[in-house]
Amino acid sequence: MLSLGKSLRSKFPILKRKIRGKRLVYLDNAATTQKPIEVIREIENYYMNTNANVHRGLYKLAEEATSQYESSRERIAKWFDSKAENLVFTRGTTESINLIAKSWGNKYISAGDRVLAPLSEHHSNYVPWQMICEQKGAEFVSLPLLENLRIDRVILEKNLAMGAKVLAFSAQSNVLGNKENVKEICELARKYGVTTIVDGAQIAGHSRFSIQDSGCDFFAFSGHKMFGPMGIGGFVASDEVLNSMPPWQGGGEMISDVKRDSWTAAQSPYKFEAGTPNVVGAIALSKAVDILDEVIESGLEDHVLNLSNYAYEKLKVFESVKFLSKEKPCGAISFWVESIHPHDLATILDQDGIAIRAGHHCAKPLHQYLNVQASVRLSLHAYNDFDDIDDFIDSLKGAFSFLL
Amino acid sequence: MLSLGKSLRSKFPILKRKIRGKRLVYLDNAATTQKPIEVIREIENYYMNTNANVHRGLYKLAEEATSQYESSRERIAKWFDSKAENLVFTRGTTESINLIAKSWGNKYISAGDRVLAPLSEHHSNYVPWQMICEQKGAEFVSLPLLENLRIDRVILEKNLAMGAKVLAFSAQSNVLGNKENVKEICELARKYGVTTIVDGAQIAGHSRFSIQDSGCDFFAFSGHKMFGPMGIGGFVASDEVLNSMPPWQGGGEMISDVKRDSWTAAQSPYKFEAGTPNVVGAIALSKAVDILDEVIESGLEDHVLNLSNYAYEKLKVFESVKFLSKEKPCGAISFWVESIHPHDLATILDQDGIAIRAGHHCAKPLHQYLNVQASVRLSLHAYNDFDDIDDFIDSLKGAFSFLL
Amino acid sequence: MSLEDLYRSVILDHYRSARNKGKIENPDFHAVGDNPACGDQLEIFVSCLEDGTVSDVKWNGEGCAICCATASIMTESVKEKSKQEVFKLVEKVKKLIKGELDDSEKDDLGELIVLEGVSKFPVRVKCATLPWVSIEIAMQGKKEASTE
Amino acid sequence: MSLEDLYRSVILDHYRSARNKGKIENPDFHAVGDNPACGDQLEIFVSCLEDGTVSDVKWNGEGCAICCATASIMTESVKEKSKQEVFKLVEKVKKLIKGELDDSEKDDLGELIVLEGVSKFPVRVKCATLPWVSIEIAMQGKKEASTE
Ligand SMILES: Cc1ncc(COP(=O)(O)O)c(C=O)c1O
Ligand SMILES: Cc1ncc(COP(=O)(O)O)c(C=O)c1O
Repeated sequence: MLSLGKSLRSKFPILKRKIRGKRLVYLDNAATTQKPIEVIREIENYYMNTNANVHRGLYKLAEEATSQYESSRERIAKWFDSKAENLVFTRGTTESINLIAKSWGNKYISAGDRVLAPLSEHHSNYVPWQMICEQKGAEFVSLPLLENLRIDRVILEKNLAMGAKVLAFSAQSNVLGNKENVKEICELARKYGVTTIVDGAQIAGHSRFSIQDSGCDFFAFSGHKMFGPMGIGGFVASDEVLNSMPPWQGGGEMISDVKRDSWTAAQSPYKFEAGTPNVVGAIALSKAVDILDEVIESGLEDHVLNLSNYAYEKLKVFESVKFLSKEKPCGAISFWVESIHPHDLATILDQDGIAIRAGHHCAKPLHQYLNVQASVRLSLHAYNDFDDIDDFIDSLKGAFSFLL
Repeated sequence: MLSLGKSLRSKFPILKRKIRGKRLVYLDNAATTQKPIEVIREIENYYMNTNANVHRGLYKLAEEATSQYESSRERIAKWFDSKAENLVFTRGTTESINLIAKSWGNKYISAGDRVLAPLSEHHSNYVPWQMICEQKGAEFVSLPLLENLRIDRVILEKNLAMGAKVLAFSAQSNVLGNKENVKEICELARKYGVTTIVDGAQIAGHSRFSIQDSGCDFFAFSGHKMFGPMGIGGFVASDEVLNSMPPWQGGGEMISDVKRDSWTAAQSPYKFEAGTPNVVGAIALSKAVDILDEVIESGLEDHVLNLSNYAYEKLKVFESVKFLSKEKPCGAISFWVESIHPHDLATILDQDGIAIRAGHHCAKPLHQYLNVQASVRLSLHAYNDFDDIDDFIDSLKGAFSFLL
Repeated sequence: MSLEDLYRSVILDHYRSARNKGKIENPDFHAVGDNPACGDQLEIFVSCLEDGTVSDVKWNGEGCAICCATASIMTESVKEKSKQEVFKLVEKVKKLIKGELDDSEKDDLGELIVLEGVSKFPVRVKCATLPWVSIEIAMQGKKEASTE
Repeated sequence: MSLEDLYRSVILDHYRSARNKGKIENPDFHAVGDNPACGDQLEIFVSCLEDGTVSDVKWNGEGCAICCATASIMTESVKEKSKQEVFKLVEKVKKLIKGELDDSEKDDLGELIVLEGVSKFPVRVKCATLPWVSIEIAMQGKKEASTE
């Protein structure tokens, strides 16, 4: 068991950093998480001792690199309650969803088909579907939300019943912080034979997620939001689904044979991994998953909930603060302030070393729907503590007295 | 000025490693290069001090990450004699060529069009073109080679004159080591209005390459073959070409606006960089380019030539050794041995700590053309020295006496 | 220049009581400027005399303090200038905001000199540049500007 | 087991003088096995008696010493076995090569035990597995095998 909050900070070297003389208060965890020293050391260690290209090398380094790469695949797949063969490595959630839309989607989506996604989705789970629909002459249906900004099950079921090929939605919103009941939604979709793509970018960094239990067809994630390095992530799907999909990118590694005039694909997951993969990325992500798992075991969800409630209570006091979420937000708290632009707020808070995000958080349709041009978001993780919220609130007060 | 060979090894920590008690002799540089300590420290430093998501953050860390990311783009672009706006970051050469084939190719290649590539190309500059041709009903023409295994200019010109959309070729072969005269070939292609894609995976790690001087339309490269980290690379093209290309992947970063029912793309190069990029990869690659440039300045090309000649002379002595190259090979030396399978050779050499590659080196059509199932390849870089060749030859002798 | 200085001095004043905010019916030039990174959007309206001198200019839109204040300051500074003078000024101020202007060129800037403070905040440079890019684009006869 | 031991012992012997190399005209079973990672390719031909017992088996192809020697050893070990016995043996030897076989199960392996040495060379496991996968696939009536 680890103790979370303040005492975890020593594991994350960047949190020692001073910003203009003040301590760094990092509250932008939905954008990317900071990295534990073990993950940094794993990367260093790989380049100092093991570095080689994988799969085709017969010497010691290549053998070690390959076996570490493949056992990382196994470790990460297992963490999602899946198998190594079902995990395809990509750069991250965005590339995963593009791969799915362009390989699976290109094969199975036809003119007149309907693709569903709630309007609250991150651009990465929205634009790829708009693109494939344009290309195929299919209809992209952006689902409206309930008052509480959750998926409207009645409208969803109506749309599923009308016939649809795909339902793409995120397990946890990067703006509102709320989780959807993935299992129930996938069950509903399955009832109507609709394929489900779960954007797991946020949930993968905060909760254990069982792909089997969820019943989804595809699950996509990003390593950099899970204590892992940049440039690695992936998606998981069943043997049946993967085998039914054509390769996407062509090149080394993904082939079984190339002749002058033809080529044949390798088996899954390799047929989707063209070119030299980010081997060290996968290995370091596997280490990150070990630590993340321990952090979750040590009570990450409760910790984030407590901090969220604390921050919410403190923020609520300001009359000018308007929350985007209609529920008590958890994990990610987005708000705007009457007559202060979020960018000005972010710049002023930064003077005190406080890192929050201002903008549309890659969810413009949601912001338009809520008639908010941009918002401020703080998002929490294991190393945050009440002192971070206190410092944030103090700085906010300063900004208000200055700008209002 | 650096001194190359043995004395450079202290910069590359992995070269201190012992393999089964023997010193590591790394001769697989065409697959991936080892990393100088400065590059490893750059990665560590990023995660310990700067880590943030880029572009949309207004706080200090994000500002630093963004500015380092963008100045790395500028540094790397400049090294190729181009501009920051013309450099698109990808995972590497393979992803770059796929992006080009699927964005530019999808727009400009039509049924009946012809796409040319020498049969000696790496699968990554071969299969993506086979794929787009299949998809479009275009003709993929794999060009035969001269006796000396170079591009046959007469056949090339005949094919260009017959009409073609694309000529894809590599500036330097990963099997034969020989360089093509990119400038002359691009000039010829331009004469017939044919778009040129240069696979720069090998040349980028060994020589200064001026994109402007070469006159090519696209140039693709991989960071991990240039002392840089895994998971980063890119391609360069002119404003005109980039602006004419539709985006490929959709998601965060690549949009200028997203509405419920539509989206619009950002400007180049961002419109091709969907999702969180490998920021640290770009930053560390920029550092790698600094070092690579110094190494080239210090005589890398001559150094590799000298070592290649030395190795060639020593190998020539064995009657059973047959070279793939019909010229004196430089940089990469591929051969096969009568009645010994390359895999057995690689396994035996590995016992002495010698890392060479055995297989088809992702160039099956070339191997088929030469009627060789698989070959052994040693490929050289700055930290190699005559002692590496001597140890390799000694080990080879041992293997021969054992296996023959 | 500290942040307080930057916001306090002229910017907060222009932000709170913006000059020339509004629209012009039948303007000679009109453009919409976009800063996609943050969602700032700005409309610029310009009327000219027969000889091309700017007679009136208005701006409209929502944005951060820096963007709005700069728009307000900008509109004050271009009135009664010829098209060429506006283009020259825009080039100069863009450099100023990026911190690229030589001291020798700063003499005739008057109040505009406060915009130099923005160069210390690289991520906000686009916010201060947007009004200038927008009027430039407008007076070139184009319709859409972007600072991305 | 050192490399010398691995190659020397049985493997080098079988590699140099391969048993059962060649083809069978009109075989009852036939398959081509592929190890795309290294280009090894192997043809397997099987003839059976009326009761299904393997009466003759031949292999053909090019490959590394480990692959060819294993093919040679394999063909010797399956003769006069029933289909079910072959399948059982294949499962067992695949485990052996991967180093996953319990000591208690190793008793009746005879000469095949030398293949255990391959487990010390993980990158070569596929080479030794290919002949076994290929005969399995052949006798299941399929045509193509792969160890990738
Ligand atoms: C000539 C050539 N082209 C393309 C590639 C593919 O590069 P990557 O695997 O980094 O995408 C390589 C290296 O493997 C190469 O040597
Ligand atoms: C919900 C959600 N989906 C998708 C993404 C995209 O992830 P990435 O940028 O790592 O591809 C993010 C993060 O930016 C996210 O929060």
